[in-house]
Amino acid sequence: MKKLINQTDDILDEMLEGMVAAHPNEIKRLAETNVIVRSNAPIKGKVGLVSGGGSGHEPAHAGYVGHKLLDAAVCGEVFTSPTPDQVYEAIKAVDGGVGVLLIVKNYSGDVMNFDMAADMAKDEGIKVEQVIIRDDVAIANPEDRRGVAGTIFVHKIAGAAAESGKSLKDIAELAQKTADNVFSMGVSLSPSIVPASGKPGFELKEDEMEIGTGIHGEQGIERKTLKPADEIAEELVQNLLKHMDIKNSRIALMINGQGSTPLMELYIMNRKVSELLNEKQAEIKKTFVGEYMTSIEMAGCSVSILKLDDELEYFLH
Amino acid sequence: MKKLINQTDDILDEMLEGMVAAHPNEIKRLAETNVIVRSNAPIKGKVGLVSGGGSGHEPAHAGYVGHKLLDAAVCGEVFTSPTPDQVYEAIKAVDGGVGVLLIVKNYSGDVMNFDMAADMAKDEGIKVEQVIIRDDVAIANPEDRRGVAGTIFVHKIAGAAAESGKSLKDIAELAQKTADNVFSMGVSLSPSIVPASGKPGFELKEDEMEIGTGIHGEQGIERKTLKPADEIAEELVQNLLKHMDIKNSRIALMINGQGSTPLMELYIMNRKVSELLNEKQAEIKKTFVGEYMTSIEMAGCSVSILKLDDELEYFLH
Amino acid sequence: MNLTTETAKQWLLAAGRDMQENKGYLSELDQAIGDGDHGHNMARGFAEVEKKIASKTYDDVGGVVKDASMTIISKVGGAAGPLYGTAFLKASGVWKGKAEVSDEEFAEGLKAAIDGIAQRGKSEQGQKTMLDVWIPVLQEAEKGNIEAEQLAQTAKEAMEKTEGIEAKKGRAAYLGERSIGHLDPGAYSSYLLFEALVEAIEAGGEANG
Amino acid sequence: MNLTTETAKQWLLAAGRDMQENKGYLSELDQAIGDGDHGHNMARGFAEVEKKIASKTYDDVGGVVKDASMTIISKVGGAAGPLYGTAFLKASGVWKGKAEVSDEEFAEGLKAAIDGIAQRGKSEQGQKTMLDVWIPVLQEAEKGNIEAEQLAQTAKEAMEKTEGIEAKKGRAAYLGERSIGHLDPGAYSSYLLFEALVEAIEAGGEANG
Ligand SMILES: Nc1ncnc2c1ncn2[C@@H]1O[C@H](COP(=O)(O)OP(=O)(O)O)[C@@H](O)[C@H]1O
Ligand SMILES: Nc1ncnc2c1ncn2[C@@H]1O[C@H](COP(=O)(O)OP(=O)(O)O)[C@@H](O)[C@H]1O
Ligand SMILES: [Mg+2]
Ligand SMILES: [Mg+2]
Ligand SMILES: [Mg+2]
Ligand SMILES: [Mg+2]
Repeated sequence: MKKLINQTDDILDEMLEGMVAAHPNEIKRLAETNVIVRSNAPIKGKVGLVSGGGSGHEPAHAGYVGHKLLDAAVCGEVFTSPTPDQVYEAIKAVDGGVGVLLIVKNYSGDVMNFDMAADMAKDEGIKVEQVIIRDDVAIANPEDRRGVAGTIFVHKIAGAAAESGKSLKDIAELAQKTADNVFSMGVSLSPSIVPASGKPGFELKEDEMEIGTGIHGEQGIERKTLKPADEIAEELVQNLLKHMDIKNSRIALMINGQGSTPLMELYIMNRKVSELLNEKQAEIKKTFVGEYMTSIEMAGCSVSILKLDDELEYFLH
Repeated sequence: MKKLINQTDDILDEMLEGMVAAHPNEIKRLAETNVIVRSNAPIKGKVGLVSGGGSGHEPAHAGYVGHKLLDAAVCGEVFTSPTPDQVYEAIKAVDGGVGVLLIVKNYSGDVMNFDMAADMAKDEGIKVEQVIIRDDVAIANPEDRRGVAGTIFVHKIAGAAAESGKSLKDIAELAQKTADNVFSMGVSLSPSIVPASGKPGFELKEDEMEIGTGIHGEQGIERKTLKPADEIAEELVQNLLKHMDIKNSRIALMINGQGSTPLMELYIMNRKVSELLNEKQAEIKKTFVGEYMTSIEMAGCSVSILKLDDELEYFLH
Repeated sequence: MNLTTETAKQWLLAAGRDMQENKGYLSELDQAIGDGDHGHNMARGFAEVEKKIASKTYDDVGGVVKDASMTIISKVGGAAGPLYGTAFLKASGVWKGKAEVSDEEFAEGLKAAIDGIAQRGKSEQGQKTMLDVWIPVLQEAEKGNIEAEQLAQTAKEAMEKTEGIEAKKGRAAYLGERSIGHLDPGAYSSYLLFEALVEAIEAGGEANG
Repeated sequence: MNLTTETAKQWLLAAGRDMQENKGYLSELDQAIGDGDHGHNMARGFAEVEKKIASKTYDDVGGVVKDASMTIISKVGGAAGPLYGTAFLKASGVWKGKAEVSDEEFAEGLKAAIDGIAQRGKSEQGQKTMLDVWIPVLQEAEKGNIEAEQLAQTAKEAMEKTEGIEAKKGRAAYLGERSIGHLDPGAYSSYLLFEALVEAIEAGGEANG
């Protein structure tokens, strides 16, 4: 394991310090927590948006705290859901009096911890809604699908809607609509290494790739011989289109790097993915190519497609 | 070599296609060249900014083509300077009648090829100025210093100044002032692999790092045992401060990822670097943490410090 | 079985030490079918439990276990945090106000814990989770005349059986059939918990006898 | 030495084939002290030279060499592109209008080429660059009565000597003393160029003789 770190136990703390040092005007850290909030939180009369999860997905989620995005991100240890008390502190810190929406990726840990926090906040009279993101089509059963890069579309759309002054109910519905219309799938060329364990999550040979990987260094659903980018693009798109009909639809597209994949390769993937989607007569209104939801230093990418309607397109930025 | 590519010979072409497919409203590719220009180029009455170099440094340079940034980027093969005819096409495409500034990193190849292109353009009556970036203090002789991540500060400052309507002479001077006041140094934990050769530029043991690496997979100036992030930060800062006096000065800071280093690690580096600079009573006005100038999939980072005055601070964004 | 307030405290402290000692192994188990953090999560949480309860005096079993549960909830994180936390919280409700817990009350507490896990985790037996240890242990306890050794033995066998099960809950479920052939990390930490009970009861017996 | 327009063409074609065959080796040399692309750059450029000149008829040596130079400038890139390109461009100026080039004119052309490289690259002999091959070759040529074999032999020895030199120009200079012990890639490709001359002259001799 080769990393630019000090003690593994200090990674989370030092990362958050480094973030706040970089952006002192935009964000602050709640004292004695691993919660990053907007420096002007709470914003009176604005619905607060809270997301979070384990760390190791940077820029997710603390990097999305800001204008037209989140009000707070709760940062767990690397690949470990944060605890309910931390989520609860985040909720309290961003409630501007009109309620808080929790944006939660669908993992047992995240769901349970955010749920307990929501109960604690409701007990204190704070209005709380939750949206659970399940965009990863690599998992067959829709209820079990993981939340992956598609989550960022929810941050963006719900974030812009909240900034525009919409009500908690409206934003929760809009976030749910976004979540219902986004599908993702990933492929990895190399694993990630959780610093505390120091070992890769799985091993791949020089000519192997793992299809359907999540964002926690878990193995994917199938191991295959590494193929050219165009064939990988086809396989991912084919899988995604089993779950959505995009013909004559407007869509937004995200080619997300998993942590150590050069932008060069992501653009090569985008070339083929967008070509395939154009062939299906989809109209790509917006494309995001870069690292939005990573798995530490995993190599590979995920493709996310969001089907747009007027409202989603209006709020997507 | 594990990469999301098709044929190695097609990498540059397909990457550029993928870029244009992602941002069709912002950029276009000049027909039969590897030049990316703003879709509204040339902008009449505005000084055109052209940069470029070998590919493999993404987002540099094509990712900086846009508002308040470059007008064109000339993209060579991976780690290979582009040829004069391509640079010449870029100059012609972005000349809005008031001249063009070339922002060139100090490599024999880049300098010679851009120089030849400048001569060709001048022969056609186009006003051309050049600024050569030499920010890498790993190289002892100032004349030989390589242009690395500090180049991005020049893109930003010259870009904003050009957008504000300044003259070619003024922008060239401002760009030169930026170049004169920015210093960088890098450290690498793993090498990059030029696709055409398929082999890493150097080999490092599991406990080794390379200090003073450039951005082309070249070896650095010294190989050492991997140290904790804080010690590496100290070494880099110490080296940088040999070349600049920042006491009671305003500065801008860039912690640049070399291609496969997680943002998590860059923030951990920023924590210590900014702490050290604060101790020196420098006032950090702006911090950039992320991948700005990469070396394909090299792991590691560089630190760049730009000493600001009113004008530089005003145009930096 | 003689579960006094002091024994309960020793139980949690012994469990904490076992989590610490098996931190690497638990994370390795989790690496194979999950995300590799289970040992670190449990060790981190139980280190805090120790800090919390070691030098505090309690009047009842429920009090110790409640403090442990709150600490676990706020320090473990992941899936295991809310699950173990809820389990202890529910059990502490049953054991509240009792300086000593009878075999029957012990089983009642286990039952409440299991209901808590199942509800919080929307899970049931046979899904390759910690429940696959807790439920057989409860069944053993419900027979009465509890012997800690026997509970630990039951836990061990149940834990070993998780190797053959296909995961239906938690991260391991993503692997589907590929999860077969690996022990469930949460089942293993649960086994460690019941194993620690033996030591605590023995030490308690000696102290009393 | 009998350098006709046709021989000049054969020279460039043979050089191209040699660059192609040594592509991997040249890039390996560059990998060690540069950025590993020299072979790819030269092979790419000379493949285009072949496309350009192979089926075209020329009246003078200068014409062939000028076409090659323009192609090299626009297809090679890196440092080698402008340097080789400028070298050929300057030589083509001397050889312009000549269907056959005398030994003296050949040396003049080399001299012009070297001045071009030195000016464009701000470099001189002894800096571990292609000049360390070109200059000894020129000195040999200036003796008169040129034999291609002798030029190639001189180029080979000069190329081999670059191993012991510390680089002062180009990427290898970044390595300082660490560049010692490696051949300079540009010196090696220059050696290949002069080696190719032997073949072209021999073939020309046969064709004529
Ligand atoms: N829904 C659930 N019900 C019961 N137990 C579960 C459930 N989800 C996970 N577990 C248990 O939690 C263990 C994993 O815990 P841990 O690794 O700490 O959390 P995470 O999976 O969030 O990383 C599993 O081995 C399993 O025993
Ligand atoms: N300033 C210079 N003067 C003469 N030759 C040079 C100079 N810089 C580089 N070279 C030659 O160019 C060769 C490298 O070419 P190449 O690898 O194609 O370009 P780059 O260094 O841009 O990757 C070196 O081996 C050296 O012989
Ligand atoms: Mg976890
Ligand atoms: Mg090169
Ligand atoms: Mg786990
Ligand atoms: Mg080279």
